[in-house]
Amino acid sequence: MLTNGHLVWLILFAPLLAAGAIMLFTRRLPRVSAALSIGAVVLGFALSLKLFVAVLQGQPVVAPSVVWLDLGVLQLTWAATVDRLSALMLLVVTGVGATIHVYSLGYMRGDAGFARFFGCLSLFMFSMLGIVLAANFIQMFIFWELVGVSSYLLIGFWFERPSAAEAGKKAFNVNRIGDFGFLLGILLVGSVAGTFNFAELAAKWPTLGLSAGTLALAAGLIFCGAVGKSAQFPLHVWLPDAMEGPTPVSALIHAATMVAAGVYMLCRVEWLLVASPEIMNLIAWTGGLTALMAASIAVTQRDIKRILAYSTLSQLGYMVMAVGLGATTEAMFHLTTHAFFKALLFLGAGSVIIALHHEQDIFKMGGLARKMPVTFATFLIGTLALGGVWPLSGFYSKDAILLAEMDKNLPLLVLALVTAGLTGFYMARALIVAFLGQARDEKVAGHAHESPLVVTLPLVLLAVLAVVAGWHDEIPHFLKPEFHEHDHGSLVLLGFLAIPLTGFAVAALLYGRGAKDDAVLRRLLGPLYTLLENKFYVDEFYLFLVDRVQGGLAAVCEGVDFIVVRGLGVGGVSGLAQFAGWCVRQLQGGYLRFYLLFTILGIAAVLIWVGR
Amino acid sequence: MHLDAVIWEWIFVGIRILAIFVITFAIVPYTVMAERWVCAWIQDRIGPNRTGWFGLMQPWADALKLFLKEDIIPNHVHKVYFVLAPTLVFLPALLTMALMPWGSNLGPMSCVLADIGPGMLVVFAVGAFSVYGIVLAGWSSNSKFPFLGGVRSAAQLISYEVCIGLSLVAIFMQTQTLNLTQTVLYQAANGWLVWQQPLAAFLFLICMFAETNRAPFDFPEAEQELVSGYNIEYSSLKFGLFFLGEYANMMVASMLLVTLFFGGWSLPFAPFNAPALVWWVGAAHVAIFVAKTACILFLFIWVRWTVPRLRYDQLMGLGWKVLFPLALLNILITAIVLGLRGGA
Amino acid sequence: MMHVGLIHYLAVSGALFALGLACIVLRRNALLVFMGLEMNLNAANLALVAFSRYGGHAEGQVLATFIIAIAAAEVAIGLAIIVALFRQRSSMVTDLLRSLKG
Amino acid sequence: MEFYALQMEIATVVLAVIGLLAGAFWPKHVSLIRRGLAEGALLVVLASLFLAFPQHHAFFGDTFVLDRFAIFFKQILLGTAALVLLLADAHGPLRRQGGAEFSALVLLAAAGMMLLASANDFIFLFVALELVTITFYVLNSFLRGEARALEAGLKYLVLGALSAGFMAYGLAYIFGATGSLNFDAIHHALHGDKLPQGVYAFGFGMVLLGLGFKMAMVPMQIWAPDVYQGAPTPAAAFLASGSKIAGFAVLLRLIFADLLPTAWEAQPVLLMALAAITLLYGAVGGLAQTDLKRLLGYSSITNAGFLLLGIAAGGDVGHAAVIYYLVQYLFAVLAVFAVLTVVANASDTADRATLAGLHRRSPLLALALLLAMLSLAGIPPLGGALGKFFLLLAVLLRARVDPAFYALAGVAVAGAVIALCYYLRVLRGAWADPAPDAATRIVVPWTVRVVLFICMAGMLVLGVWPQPLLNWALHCLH
Amino acid sequence: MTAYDAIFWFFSLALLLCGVLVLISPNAVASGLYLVLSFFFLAGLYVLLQAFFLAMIQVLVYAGAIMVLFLFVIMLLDYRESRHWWHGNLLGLAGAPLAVAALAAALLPVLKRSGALAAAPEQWFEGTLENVMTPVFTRYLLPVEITALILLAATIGVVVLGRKEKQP
Repeated sequence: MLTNGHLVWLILFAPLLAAGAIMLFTRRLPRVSAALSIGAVVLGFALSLKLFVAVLQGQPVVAPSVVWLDLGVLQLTWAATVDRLSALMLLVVTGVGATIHVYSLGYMRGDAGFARFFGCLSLFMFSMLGIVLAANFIQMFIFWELVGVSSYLLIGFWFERPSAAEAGKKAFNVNRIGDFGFLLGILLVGSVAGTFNFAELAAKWPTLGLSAGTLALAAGLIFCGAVGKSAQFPLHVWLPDAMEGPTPVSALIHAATMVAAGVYMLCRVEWLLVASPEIMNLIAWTGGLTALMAASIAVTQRDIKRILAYSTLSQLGYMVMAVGLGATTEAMFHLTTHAFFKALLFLGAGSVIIALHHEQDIFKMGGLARKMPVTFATFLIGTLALGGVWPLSGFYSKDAILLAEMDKNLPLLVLALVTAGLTGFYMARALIVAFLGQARDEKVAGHAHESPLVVTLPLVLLAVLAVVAGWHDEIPHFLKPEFHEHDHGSLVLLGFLAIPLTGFAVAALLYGRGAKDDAVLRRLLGPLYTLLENKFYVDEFYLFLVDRVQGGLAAVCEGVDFIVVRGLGVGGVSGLAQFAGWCVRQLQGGYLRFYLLFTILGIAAVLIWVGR
Repeated sequence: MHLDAVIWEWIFVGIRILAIFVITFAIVPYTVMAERWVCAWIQDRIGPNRTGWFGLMQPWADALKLFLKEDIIPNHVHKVYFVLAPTLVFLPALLTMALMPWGSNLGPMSCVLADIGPGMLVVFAVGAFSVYGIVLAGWSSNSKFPFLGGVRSAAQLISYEVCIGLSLVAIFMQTQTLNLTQTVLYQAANGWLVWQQPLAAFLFLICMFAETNRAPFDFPEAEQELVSGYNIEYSSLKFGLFFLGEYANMMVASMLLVTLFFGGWSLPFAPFNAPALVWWVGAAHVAIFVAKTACILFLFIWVRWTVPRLRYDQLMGLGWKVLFPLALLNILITAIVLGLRGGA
Repeated sequence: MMHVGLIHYLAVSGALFALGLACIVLRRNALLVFMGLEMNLNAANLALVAFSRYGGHAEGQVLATFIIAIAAAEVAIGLAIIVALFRQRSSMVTDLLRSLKG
Repeated sequence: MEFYALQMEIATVVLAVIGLLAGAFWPKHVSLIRRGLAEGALLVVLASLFLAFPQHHAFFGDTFVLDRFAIFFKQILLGTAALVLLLADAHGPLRRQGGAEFSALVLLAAAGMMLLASANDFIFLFVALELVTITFYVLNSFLRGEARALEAGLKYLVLGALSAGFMAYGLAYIFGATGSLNFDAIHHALHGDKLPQGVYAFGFGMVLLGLGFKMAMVPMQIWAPDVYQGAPTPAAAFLASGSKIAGFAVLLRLIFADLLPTAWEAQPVLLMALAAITLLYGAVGGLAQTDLKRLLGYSSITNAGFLLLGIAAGGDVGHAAVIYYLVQYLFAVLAVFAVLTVVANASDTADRATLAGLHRRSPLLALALLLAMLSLAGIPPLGGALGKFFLLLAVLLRARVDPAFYALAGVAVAGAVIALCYYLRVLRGAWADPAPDAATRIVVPWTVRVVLFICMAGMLVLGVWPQPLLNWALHCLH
Repeated sequence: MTAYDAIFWFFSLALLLCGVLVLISPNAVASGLYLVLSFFFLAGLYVLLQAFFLAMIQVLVYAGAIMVLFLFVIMLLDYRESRHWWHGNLLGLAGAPLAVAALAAALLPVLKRSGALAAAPEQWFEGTLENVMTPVFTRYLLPVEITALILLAATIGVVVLGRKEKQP
């Protein structure tokens, strides 16, 4: 008899089995592969629903566990956490995942790597579900890395394109930086507390009596992981580039699930963060800054997917900010609604992109509303939800966060409000420019027509969710039964509603008359526009740091300068490592006698130490 | 120890050393003489018979002639090594002779100059040095034929050294000693080893031919190919030393063969099968030893004038593909036999 | 002057070892490098024998015996490699062996 | 007769001799002989799993011990040798040169390593170690027609002989300090009050360095890149796997026999410093490498540094981690060398360009390379990640007592990050770079397929289900 | 100073002198011969240490076999260094003293302490054939067998390496 506990494992391993079957047996059979993959995720969704209901009814769900590692001093159990947090997350991941799987059927039709795509997708689902269900840090880290690998595979899916391969690599490398901080944090926590288990740690952590420094270090390192995965400043650079992947991938990984994993993880280890107020503050400000910066960059973007990508960054910043303020429930709430409407937006964009034969510049679109009514309608819903317009879900979740800020941190509130205004503006801009008015480029947008049912059906489903998900604050109540809305009167809420609407209005004003390009905005913002268009030059700054200074100067100055410039001048760890590598290679110059001398001196050094 | 005892000890040692030198210097020329006579006899002609009584003074005349010749050191040679080489050929043979059990004892005096414990090892250690002389001679002469001779000699000596060692291992296993005197005593008590270890004796004999660079293994000199090999550039006294060295080595080889396989100074019946108790038996032992050595020497000479020289690859093939496995086989057989006998 | 004892032998052994090291660093000729290595092994042997003598245990000399045998094998291979190299490069200067580096 | 304790070694040597004789009598069937030997070796390993070994006895006058630890490593090492033989069969230059000697030598080296795992006496240890070393002199320079192989052989020989000289010299001082060369006797002497600790530590330091040569530990690391680059690929593979494993097995054995100088156990400053330097040296040295085999040389140094972490940290977790790491490292590194054996078949050089477009030319090879590199880089769920995790865990556990170990952990993570860069660069070459026009599909011989499948399975299984091996390792320790 | 001491000093100084000559001789053959000579003196030291067996083996193996091999190779290749070893040999001239100094720094403190390790004279070991070889063939039988394997491996190696490359 399968209990709910067994079902947990079934949810997790069904996608893995599907992925394995596809990789090993059905690579040449695209339909069978897709069926396997979709079957697995739909099954997962159904079971998740069952679990959700069980959790809602207060039934304890205990997944069978096995001792995975036993080192004597330390025991690691392979177990699953099924609580309200993970039950909700399961539902989001499998639900959004299922719609996107179906959508991919249409989007990827005819692609040479159709089967491979579904294989990778299933692998990703497996890894993501692993993160959600992880019961200890090690388990989480393993799936954390697996998610990285599978997203690397998906971003670089069209590896024939150099930019795609490059983007995949960038995502991977940037994530590694965050992950190593994460790993260090995990090891630190584990070694200090003697266990990696979340439940045990949560109980034990406050009682260990650690110094403030250790607490801050642990929390900070763990936060590093979230910074990488949830693309917070300064490791945010990979996410926009990751849009090189197929659009369903962007929707699934870079909007709904994977990037949210960082936020989910932070919520999971709330007890750890709360122990260090300094780090909480840092988290809040990191999130706030990311939100504002990304939103302002999005204002000037022309590529529809990039606009959505920066929007995602911005919303992730919101969630992280909420976590930093201790409002994890609100963060999860926003995560859930965001998953729905952002996936919806991405899929809508995908629908447009198919219709326009892979044209992504919004200033070449226009007038699509009439030709693609379903897509337009759903996109509109998504836009309004993202903007936070009542009574759509975004309004409730965003307001929950804003209200929490109002209680705790006014400067951040201002920041968040500005962001909200910008959000309204850029979304309206995209919507108006892409869908309304006349076709700006007849060649591109003239012959567009509505996508098939397999594409639009998911859109409609997600649109429904985007509308209803926030009603009655069901989700936060589910997460935390004692949750109650901060009551600040309807005037405040009206104010919050006014801000995005202002954004909408400004956009309508600027672009409503069928602007051919962005000249108006460019004139209006002046040099700021250039700055934003170039994403604050962060990428260039990194490039500059790594390439120009190092490469250029090193070419000029050999010898002593070499040490100064590479070793000290730039001061980067990378420079130091490169320099050390250069030194080592000078040692390994091939001269046998020098090898001998080196060895002898080394031995003598050791012996002098030993024989002291 | 009393002073006079020490002095007497030293005097005995002095006498023995002198005896060795005298005997070597006396016998070696007559070995040459013997070689010429046997050669003549085999070739059915008359050997040297003019100088002195039956030509017996011939070697001395030859020696005198050699000493009086002009000593030429060519310009292109490496001088130090060129001069060093002949000495290095001659000295090891002389040193080895000091270890030979010429007889049991003459009164209170042992007939062995240096009765060192593991004497056999010393013989080998010292004997290994004769190669240096030849190699150096070949190299320092700095010209083609000597060089080839030197290289051949080195290869040959190294190759056959292995077989000698292996063939003797069986002997050691049986006699349980490395001491030459003890080996002879063992044979005196248990019969000659040549009957018990015929294969070892055979191998040892062949290897000795190679080690002494004698025909059919005289490649380092190989008159027809290398003119005269490593000693081409030598003349006068230095050539004489090579000459002397070759025959001295031959003598040492013969003595070793006698000592190890043919019962040394013993004869298989009383009173010659035990160390001498009276002086005349001691003297007889010496005589027996010398006689046996002479027989083996005759064998050496006889072979030289009857068996043709091998080809060089045949020499190496013989050494590594025939003698080497045979030696190993011999050890195996000996081990099995000794093991069956219940651990000798 | 004190009587010769263990420490003297050890000092000689150390000096021989140092000479071996000096030889392998000083000389470019591969053969000389090998000779230096032989000196090292012999220095070790001397120390072993001296410790064995003065400590009263046989193991030192046993190990020395093995080391001598092993040294022979080592030299044989080393010389074979040198000969093979010489066939290709007509040189046994170790400083010229620099195709592997960096 | 005590020889029944030696059954695996005897079987190995017999196989070697059979190979040698068969190669002499049937020179036309060298390939068959090689595969036969490999299968024979695998059979011996399989048989040994079911054989009852007389355990925990000291044999041959206490010079030889046979315990779980020894048997385990014997099986691992012989298995490695078998896989290396399979690789050798697919290696172009070796095939062209012909002769069955390579196989015989590999088996002889394996016999030496297996003996090392049982050493309980320094004389025995030295002689067995030299068997391995001397065999490797030949293996590394085996391709006598290639100047690079000869150069590698010569460098390995000279540095190896130097380390042997130091080791012998160190043994003299151990002998002088304790009056014995037997582990048990030294152990007793160490805990007596008369022992001159300084002299003993001096000797032991030299022995450690001598073993360090096998492991590629600083300051004995300098040969590794050159030799890995120049040696025939299967020889380098054996060097990277077998030789290193044997070196660490011996070091563990010395630790289990409680022979570390007493001062080192309380304050393993030396071991910590060596571990840190070794780790960083390999990591930074590999950064700018373009030749893959050379890169693996540096990788080998880095991994030696990681393994030394476990040695320095000590404790059950540390030692078990070392054992685990060795086994998983074996799979990863053999997989890489297997790939290189096939890819660089023609030239025996492995510039990064030779890998370009590998995923098009042979998906199997590319996949194996991917898994191996990810494992070496320490990315879950492969064995390498867990190995690094265990080692770091051991270090951190020790750090609770001795805070200096926190710094060591930091260095280890830094080293891992740096090394990661070059592992991933290799992958980019294989997966992202376009294949050269002239490139054709690579045919992977079945021997290499076998090796690859074993290695991939090993990496995955160890990464997902490490407990059996860990249990076994912990079991070995007690 | 007893005669024993005098002989010791003679042998050891001669040994070291020969060692120095090995490394400074311009000619490889000369180096080799000095090495042979130094091995003789080393054997002399063994005799002083009552290690008769080892002294014999030393001469037999080192002087009789190993060094002959060296000379043989030197001659076979007829190789002469193109210039004197000290020309342009900065690495060697700087490195060798450095190496020696480093070793001395490591060794001297230990040397001082190890002089006291000598046992009472009545316990000193006499290295006769029986005393040395009995443990070799009883307790250390296995290493003997391994040494045989070493020699086998070396033989294979030399045969392989020495074989001429087949002309394709």
